[in-house]
Amino acid sequence: GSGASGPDPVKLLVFGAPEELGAYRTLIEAYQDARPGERVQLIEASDRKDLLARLATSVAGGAPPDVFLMNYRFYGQFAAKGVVEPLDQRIAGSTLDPADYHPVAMDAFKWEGAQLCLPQNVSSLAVYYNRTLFTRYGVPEPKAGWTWNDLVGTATAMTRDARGLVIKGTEAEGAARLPAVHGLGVEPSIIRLAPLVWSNGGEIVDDPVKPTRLALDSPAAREALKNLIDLRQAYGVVPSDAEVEAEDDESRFLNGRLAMLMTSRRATTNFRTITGFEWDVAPMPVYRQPVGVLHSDAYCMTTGSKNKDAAWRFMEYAMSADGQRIIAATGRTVPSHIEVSRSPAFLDPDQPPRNSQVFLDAIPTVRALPTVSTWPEIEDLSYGILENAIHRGDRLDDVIRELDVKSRPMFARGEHG
Amino acid sequence: MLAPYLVGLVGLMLLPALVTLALAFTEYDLLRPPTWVGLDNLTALVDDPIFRVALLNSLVFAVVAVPLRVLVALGLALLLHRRAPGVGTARTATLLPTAVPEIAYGLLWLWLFNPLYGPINQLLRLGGEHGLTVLGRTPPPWLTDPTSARAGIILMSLFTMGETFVVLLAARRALPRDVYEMAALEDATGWDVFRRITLPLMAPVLALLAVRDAIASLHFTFVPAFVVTDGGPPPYATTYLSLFVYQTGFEYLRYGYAAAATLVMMLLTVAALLVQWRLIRRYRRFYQV
Amino acid sequence: MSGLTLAGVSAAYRDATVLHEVDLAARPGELLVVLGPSGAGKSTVLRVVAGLEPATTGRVHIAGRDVTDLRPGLRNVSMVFQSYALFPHLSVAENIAFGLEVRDVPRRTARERARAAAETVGCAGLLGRRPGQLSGGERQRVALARALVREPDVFLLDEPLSNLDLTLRVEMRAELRALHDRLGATMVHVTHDQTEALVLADRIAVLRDGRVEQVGTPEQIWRTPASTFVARFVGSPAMNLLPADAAVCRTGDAPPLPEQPLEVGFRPEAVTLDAAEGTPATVDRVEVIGEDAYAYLTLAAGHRVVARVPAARRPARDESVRVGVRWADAHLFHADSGRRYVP
Amino acid sequence: MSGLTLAGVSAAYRDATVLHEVDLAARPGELLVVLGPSGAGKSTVLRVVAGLEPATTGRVHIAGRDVTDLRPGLRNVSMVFQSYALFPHLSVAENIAFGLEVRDVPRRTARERARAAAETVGCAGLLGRRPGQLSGGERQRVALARALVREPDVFLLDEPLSNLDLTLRVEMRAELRALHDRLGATMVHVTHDQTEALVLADRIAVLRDGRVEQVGTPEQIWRTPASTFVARFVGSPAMNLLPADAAVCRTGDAPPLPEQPLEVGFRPEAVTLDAAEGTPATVDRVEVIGEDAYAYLTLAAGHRVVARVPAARRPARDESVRVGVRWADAHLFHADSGRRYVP
Amino acid sequence: MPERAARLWRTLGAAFVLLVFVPPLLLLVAGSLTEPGLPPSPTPQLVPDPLSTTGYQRAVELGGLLRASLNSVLVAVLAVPLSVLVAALAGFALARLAPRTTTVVVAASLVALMVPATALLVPRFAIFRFLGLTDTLVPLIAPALLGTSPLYVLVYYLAFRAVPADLYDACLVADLSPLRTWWRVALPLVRPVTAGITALTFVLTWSNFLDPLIYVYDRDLFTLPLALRSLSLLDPTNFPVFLAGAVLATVPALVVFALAQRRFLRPDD
Ligand SMILES: Nc1ncnc2c1ncn2[C@@H]1O[C@H](COP(=O)(O)OP(=O)(O)OP(=O)(O)O)[C@@H](O)[C@H]1O
Ligand SMILES: Nc1ncnc2c1ncn2[C@@H]1O[C@H](COP(=O)(O)OP(=O)(O)OP(=O)(O)O)[C@@H](O)[C@H]1O
Ligand SMILES: [Mg+2]
Ligand SMILES: [Mg+2]
Repeated sequence: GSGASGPDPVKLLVFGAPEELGAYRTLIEAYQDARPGERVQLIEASDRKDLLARLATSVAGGAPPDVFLMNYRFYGQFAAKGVVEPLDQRIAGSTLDPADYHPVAMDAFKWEGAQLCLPQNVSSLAVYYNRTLFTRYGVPEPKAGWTWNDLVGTATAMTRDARGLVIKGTEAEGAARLPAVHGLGVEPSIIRLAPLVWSNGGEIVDDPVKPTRLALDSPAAREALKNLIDLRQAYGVVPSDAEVEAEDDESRFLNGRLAMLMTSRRATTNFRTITGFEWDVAPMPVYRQPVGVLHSDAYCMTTGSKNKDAAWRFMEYAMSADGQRIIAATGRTVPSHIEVSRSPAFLDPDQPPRNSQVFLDAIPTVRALPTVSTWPEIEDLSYGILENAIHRGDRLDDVIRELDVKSRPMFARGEHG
Repeated sequence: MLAPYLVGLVGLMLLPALVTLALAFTEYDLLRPPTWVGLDNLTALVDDPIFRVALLNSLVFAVVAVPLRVLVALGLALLLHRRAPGVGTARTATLLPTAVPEIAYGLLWLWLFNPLYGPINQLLRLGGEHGLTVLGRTPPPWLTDPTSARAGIILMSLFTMGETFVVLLAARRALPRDVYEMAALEDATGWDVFRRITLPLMAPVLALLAVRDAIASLHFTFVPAFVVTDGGPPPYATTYLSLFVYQTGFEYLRYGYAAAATLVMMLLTVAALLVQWRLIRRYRRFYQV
Repeated sequence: MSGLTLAGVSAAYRDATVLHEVDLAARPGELLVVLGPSGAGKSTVLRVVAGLEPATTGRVHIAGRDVTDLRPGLRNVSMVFQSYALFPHLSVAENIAFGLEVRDVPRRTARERARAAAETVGCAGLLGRRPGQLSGGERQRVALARALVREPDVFLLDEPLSNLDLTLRVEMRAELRALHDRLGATMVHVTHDQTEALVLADRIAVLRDGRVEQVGTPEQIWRTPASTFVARFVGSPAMNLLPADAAVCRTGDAPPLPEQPLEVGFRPEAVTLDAAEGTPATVDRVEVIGEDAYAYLTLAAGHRVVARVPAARRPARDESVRVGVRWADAHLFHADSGRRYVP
Repeated sequence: MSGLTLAGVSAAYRDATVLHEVDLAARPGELLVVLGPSGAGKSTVLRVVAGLEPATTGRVHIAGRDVTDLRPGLRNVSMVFQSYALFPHLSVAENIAFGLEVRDVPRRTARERARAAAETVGCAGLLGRRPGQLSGGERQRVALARALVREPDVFLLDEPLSNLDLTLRVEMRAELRALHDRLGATMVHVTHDQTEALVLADRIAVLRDGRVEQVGTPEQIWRTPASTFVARFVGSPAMNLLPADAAVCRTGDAPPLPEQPLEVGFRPEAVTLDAAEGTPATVDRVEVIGEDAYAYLTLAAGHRVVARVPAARRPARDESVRVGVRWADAHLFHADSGRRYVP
Repeated sequence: MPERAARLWRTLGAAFVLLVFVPPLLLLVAGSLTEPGLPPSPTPQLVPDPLSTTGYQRAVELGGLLRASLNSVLVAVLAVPLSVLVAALAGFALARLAPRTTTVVVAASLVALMVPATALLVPRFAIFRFLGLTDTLVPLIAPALLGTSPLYVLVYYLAFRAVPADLYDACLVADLSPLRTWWRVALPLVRPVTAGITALTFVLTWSNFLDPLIYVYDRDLFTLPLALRSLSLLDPTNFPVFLAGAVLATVPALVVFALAQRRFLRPDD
C-alpha cells in the first residue's frame, strides 16, 4: 500500500456472474461519489466455492477482506468460528434502524443473540412461467393459492413435443419423441424441497435451533419428497438429467422450452434479457398452508478487519435506501429494506415480471433453514442423493435413510448459533 | 547457482508442505488456531466413506489412465517417429491439447461432452435415427452417468499426454537404427520387433514416465473434476483425492482433516514410487556399459 | 554354394548418389574384400546387398536369384554391422539365437546352435553376459557368431575389426580367414584398412567415391594398381608419384619413356639411397619404425620422395644422399586420367 | 621453457586405483609419448596433470611449480582431448579463440591469434564452419589449434590421431612432429599406436595397468625392451617368445645361455627361413603385405613362430622350411617376472 | 517397395491423428464464432450460421479480457524467463556438484513433485502476507523460483549430465568460471531442452488458475484464467462468449508451442 494517500480501501468480497459483479461496482462508485475520500475495493470471486476458498485462506493467512457478502445458509461456519464481527453496538450508535428491514432476514443473521451481518435482500422461491406458451396451448396460468396437484396438472399439460402435442416425458426415455417443451424445472436440492415439506406440515431437521439430523422420515416430509421425485419419475414433466446436463433449466426457460421454473428472485436479471416471449412469476404452490423459504445474503464484517470503521460506513451505505435501490435495480434482489422493497425500485411495472408483488407477499410466510456450521457439507451431500432419487428413481425409503445416516456425522460435527 | 532454486524449493514447496503435513495432526478450520488431535484425523479418514470413494476413484484412475496415457503416447511416438508426409503436422497436433490453458480445456470438454448438443454425441448419432447411434443404442450420457463420467475424465487426460509423447518420441529416435536393420535382416515380424526390441529398449523411459504420471495423476484429476464434473455425477463418481482435499479444506473448512488426506495421498505416492523404483532398478542393470 | 552379383547398381541417400553403377561379383566360396577410404560407399554396397537401402538402378543377384525387390528378411544373408548392432537388452546367447527364434526354430534347438556358433568364434564362455559387459573384441565375436549361426547364401561383414587395437586385430584377422576357409562360404568383407585387405582377401575391390576403381587379387592390386588412386591408397607410406620426366636416376632395366604426359609411381621400397650415380637429394626427416626406417627426401628438382631403408643404415637428417629408383618396380600412369599406362 | 614431473602419483576412480605411484618426467621442450594398451591409465595421467582428477598420492610439478593442489585453470596447460571436446555450437574460429576470450583478451586480438593458430595447423580455411561440418581429420586440427593458440607450459595431447584413417594419420603425425620441433614446446602425447609412438617420440613411457613399465627413447624401447610386455606390445606382428631352451637354430654370434629359467624373444625380422642347418618347421599360413610377407610357422617342437620374409621370396603354405634366429637380435627375459635379463 | 508402403502407412496414421486431435479445437473456434444467445444447434457446425464475432466483443467487455491478457502477459514475461533461468542454473549446478549434494536435492525435488498444489495454498498465503506481497502479481511470479515445477529442474539436470564431460573439462582447463561455463557452453548445447521447457513453463504459467484465485484480489490484477473462469459462469446460451475467451487465451500458448516445437523436434532423420 505504499504511495497511496488515504487509508487502505475497504475490501469487499463478493461473488457472482459478470453482470452481478457489475452491480456491485455501480454500488461502490455511487458510494465513493457520495462520500468523497472513502475507497472500496471489490474482490471478485466467480462462484461460492471461489469465495469460500478465498475467504478461508485470507483469514488463515491473517489478511481477511473487511466485508464479505454471504448467504445465511453458509455463514454459519464463519459465525461459529468467531470470524464475523458482531454489529449490535455499531447499529446502536448509527442511523441504521433495524426496524427498517424485514425481520425475517435480520433474524437469520443473528448468532447466539447477536446481529452478525446485515441482510442485503430477502428473497424466496417463486414459480416463473412463460406466459406466451401458456397462452399458445390454452392452459390456465398459475395463480395464488394453487396446490401441488394444480402444479402437477399444469406441468403435465405444458409438457409438449415438437408438434405441440402433450407428451409424457417418461415415455420419451430413449424413445423416438423427446419433449420440446417441459412443464417444469426444479432443482433437486434441500432448499427447493424445504418450503414444500414445511407447507405440508413437515420439518427438514429435527430441531430448527439445534438440529441433530434430517427429519425427512415424517409422513408429511415423505409425501412432499415423493411428490417432488414423481415429477420426474411418474410424470416426466421435468427434464431428465441428461437434458439438464445438456442445457440447464435457466437457459431452457430463456430459450422458451420450459413452461415453468421454480427458482428465486435471482433469475430475474437474466430473464429480463428475454425478448421472444412474455413471462411472469407466480407464488409457490401450497399443500396445507403457504410457507416460503428464505433466500438472503448479508454483508458481514470480519473480526480480523483492520479497517472496521470504514467498513462499517460502507455497510451503512449499502444498507441504506440509496444503496439498496442500486442493487435492486439489477432486478436480482428483493431488497431487505422494507420501504425500498415497496418502492418502484423493486416493483417497477415497466420491468418484468409484472407480478413482483409475489415476492413481497411471500415474506410473512418465509422460514429460514437452520444455521449449522456444517450446512454446506449437508447441502452438497443431500444434493447428490436427491439428484439420484429424482433422475435414477432410487427407492424412497433408501433415499431417506441414506440422507439421514450420512448427514448425521455432519450434524454432530456442526456448531449452532 | 543452486541458491535461487533452493530458496524456492524450500521456501515455496517443502516448508509449506511440511506445515500442511504437520497440520494433519491437528484440528484446524483455517479460522481459529489449530488444536492438536494426534492421529484422530487419520483414524477418522479410515471410516470416512467419501474419502474411501475418493481414494478408490484416484487409484482406479491411476491404474487405468496412467498406463493408457503412456500407451497412447507410446503408440503415437512409434507412429510418428519417422518422417512421412503429414507426420510433422501430426506431431504438432498431438501437442495442441497440452497447449490449451487448463480451465479452457476443462470447459471445452464440458461442451464436447454435452449429452445432447455436444459434438461427440452428435458425431456418435450420425447416421442413426431418433437420437440413437447407428447401432441403435443411446449415446453415452457422459457426465450424468458414473461410468461414462469416469471414462470421460480419463479420455480428457489422454488428450493431454503431450509431454509424455515428446519424451517418448525423443527416446524412440535415440534408439540405435542398426538394431532394427538387424532385425529386418532376420526377417522378424513387426510384432516380434515390438515385443523383443522396442519395448525392452524403451522400458526404462517408459517406467520413468509411468512414475511421473503416477505422481502427477493425483494432480491432473483436479481441474477436470473441479471444472467439468464437480465431483459428480452423484454421489461421488469423480470425486478424486485432489478434489476431496480441496473441498474438505476450503469449502468445508476442515483443513486439518484435508491435510491428513494429503498425507495419505503422499504416502501412497511414495509407496507407488518405491515399487516402480524397484522395477526400474531391475531394468537398469541391463543398460550399464 | 552361392555367389553374389551386383550389376550396374546405383544407390542414393536423399538426392546424393553415393554408388554409381557398381558392377561387382563374388564367386561362390570367395572372400571378397571391399576396400576404400572413409565415405567411399563401402557400407552402402553391403546395405544394398542386404536390402536395407534400395538400389536406384541395377540388379542384385544372390545365389542366382534376383533379389533386387525382395525385402531384407527374404534375401538369406547374414550381416555383421560396422557397429555390431547387438541387442543391448539380450544376453549373448539370446543375441546369437535371435535370428533363429524369430524364424520359429524351437527354443532348445536354437540355443544349441547358438552355443555351437559361439564355440566356433571362441566366445562360448560369455553366453550369459550382456553386450554391455563385454570388451570390444568380445562384442565383435558375438556379432560374428550371430552371423554364423545361420547358413546364409552370403556373409556380409562391415569393418568387423576396425574397433580393435592392433594386437587384437592381427589375431582376429587370422581367425576370420581360418573361419572362411573352414566354412567355404561366400563372404564380402568391407574395410578401409589396406593391410587387412591384403592379408584376408581372395580378391579386393577398391572403391572410390561410389565407383569401383579396380578389382583383383591382392597381388594384382599391389603389383599392378589400375590407377594412381589405388596405387597411393594401398601401401604406407603412400607410393611416390612424380612426373615421368622428373630427373630421377633409374636403376636396373629402364626402357625409354613413351612420348606422352605420364606420371611415374614407385613405392618407398623401390627407392635406394646408395645408388652410385643417383639423383642428389637431402633428407628432411627420418621415421624409424622398428627395423625399418622411412626417409623423407627432397630431390634436387624439388620433388618429395619417401624411401624405405633398414633402420640400421638410415641416413641422418639433413644429410645429402643420392637417390635411385628400381625401375622394374615403377608404375606408369596417364598424367591426365590417372589410369595405368599400358604400353 | 618448462618441464613436467610426476612424483609417486596415484589416482583412483571411486575405489578403483588406476595409477599406482607413477614417476614420470618430461624435460623442457621434450615430446614424451605415453604408450599403452586400452585401459592402461594413459588418459588418467593427462587428467591428473591437467588437474581434472585429483592425485591421491604424490606431487605434480609443472615448470618447477608444485601444482598438485591448484585448480585446472591455474596450471597453464593446454589439452587436446581424446574426443576433441570441440564446442558444437561455436564456429571453428570461436572454438579456437575460446581460451583467449575467457581470459579477457580483447576480441580483435583473440581473433587474430586464432587465425594464426589455424594457419599453423592448416585449417585457416575452415574458420567459419561449425564442428559438425568438419571431417574427423579437420576436427583434430581445430582441437590442436585451440591448444596452440595459447602459450602454455605443457601441451597435453590425448590420442589426437586415433580416429583418423591410415593415410590421414601418417600425414598428421608428420605435421605434429614438425610443429613440436618448430615450437620447441613440452608435449605429452598419449597413444596406443606403437607406430605413432616410435615415429613421434623423443622418449616413450610404456604404461601397463597404471604402472610405468619402461621409459626410454624409441630406439631403447625397440632394441632393449625392459619386459616381455613391452617387447610384445611394440612391433607387429608381436615378438616371438619361446622358452630359452627351446630347440631353435641360433645364427650369428650365440653365447651360451645362463643357467636359469629364461625366455627368449625375437622379432619376425630376426627369423631367417633359409638357414642351412635351421630348425625344421612347417608353414601354417602366409600373410602378404605389399613387399613384405609374414610366415606363420610351427616348429618341430610345437612352438609357433612368425617370420618376416620378402614377399617375392615367401614360402608356400604347408611348405617345410628351416628356421634360424639371428641371435644378435634376440632378447632374454626372466621366465618368472618377465623382466629383461641383464647378464 | 516396402519403404514406400511404410511411409504410406505412416501418413495414414498421421492423418488419423490429425483427425482425432484437430477437430475439438476447430469446433472450439467454430463455437466461438457462433452468435451468442441462440439456442444450441442440434448438429455440429464447422461454419456457424450466422457467423458472428459478437462472442469476442462480449468476452472482451464482460470478462475484462484485455486487462487480464495484459496481466497474464506481464506475469509470463517476468516469470517464464526467470523460471527457465532458475531451472537451468539449478539443473546445471546439480549436474556439476558432488553426487551426494545432487542426490539430496534430487530426492527433495521428487518429494516436492508429489506435493499437491492445494496443500501449499494456505502456508504460502501466510508467507506472502508476511512479505506484504498479497494482492500483487508477485505470488504468481514466485513459482518461477522453483523453475515452476521441480520436474523441469530434473529435466535440465539430465540434459546437462548428458553433455560430454570433456566439454566441461575443456572449460576447466581454460579456467572458465562455472557461471560462464553454463552460459557459454552448457546452455547453448541444450537449446532444444530450453525450447521445450520454455513452452511448457509458458503454458503452465499462462494457465495457472489456483494461484491467482487465492492471491489476487484486485480485478485489475486478474489474469486470463480468472477472467475465463468468470466467463464460464455465463449461462449456456452465452457459451460462444466463453469459447471466444478460451480461443483468445489459447492462441498465445499455441503460438509459443508451435515456435518451440519446431526447435525441440527439429533434428530430424
Ligand atoms: N544415412 C545417410 N544419409 C545421407 N548420406 C549418407 C548416409 N549414410 C552415408 N551417407 C553418405 O554416403 C556416402 C557413403 O557412405 P558409406 O557409409 O557407404 O561409406 P563407407 O565407405 O562405409 O565409409 P566408412 O568407412 O566411414 O564406414 C558418404 O559420403 C556418406 O556421407
Ligand atoms: N570415470 C571413470 N570411472 C571409473 N573408472 C574409470 C573412469 N575412467 C576410466 N576408468 C578406468 O580407469 C582405467 C584407466 O582409464 P584411462 O581412461 O586412463 O585409460 P586409457 O589408457 O586412456 O585407455 P584408452 O586407450 O582406452 O583411452 C580403465 O580401467 C578405465 O576403465
Ligand atoms: Mg562404413
Ligand atoms: Mg584414454
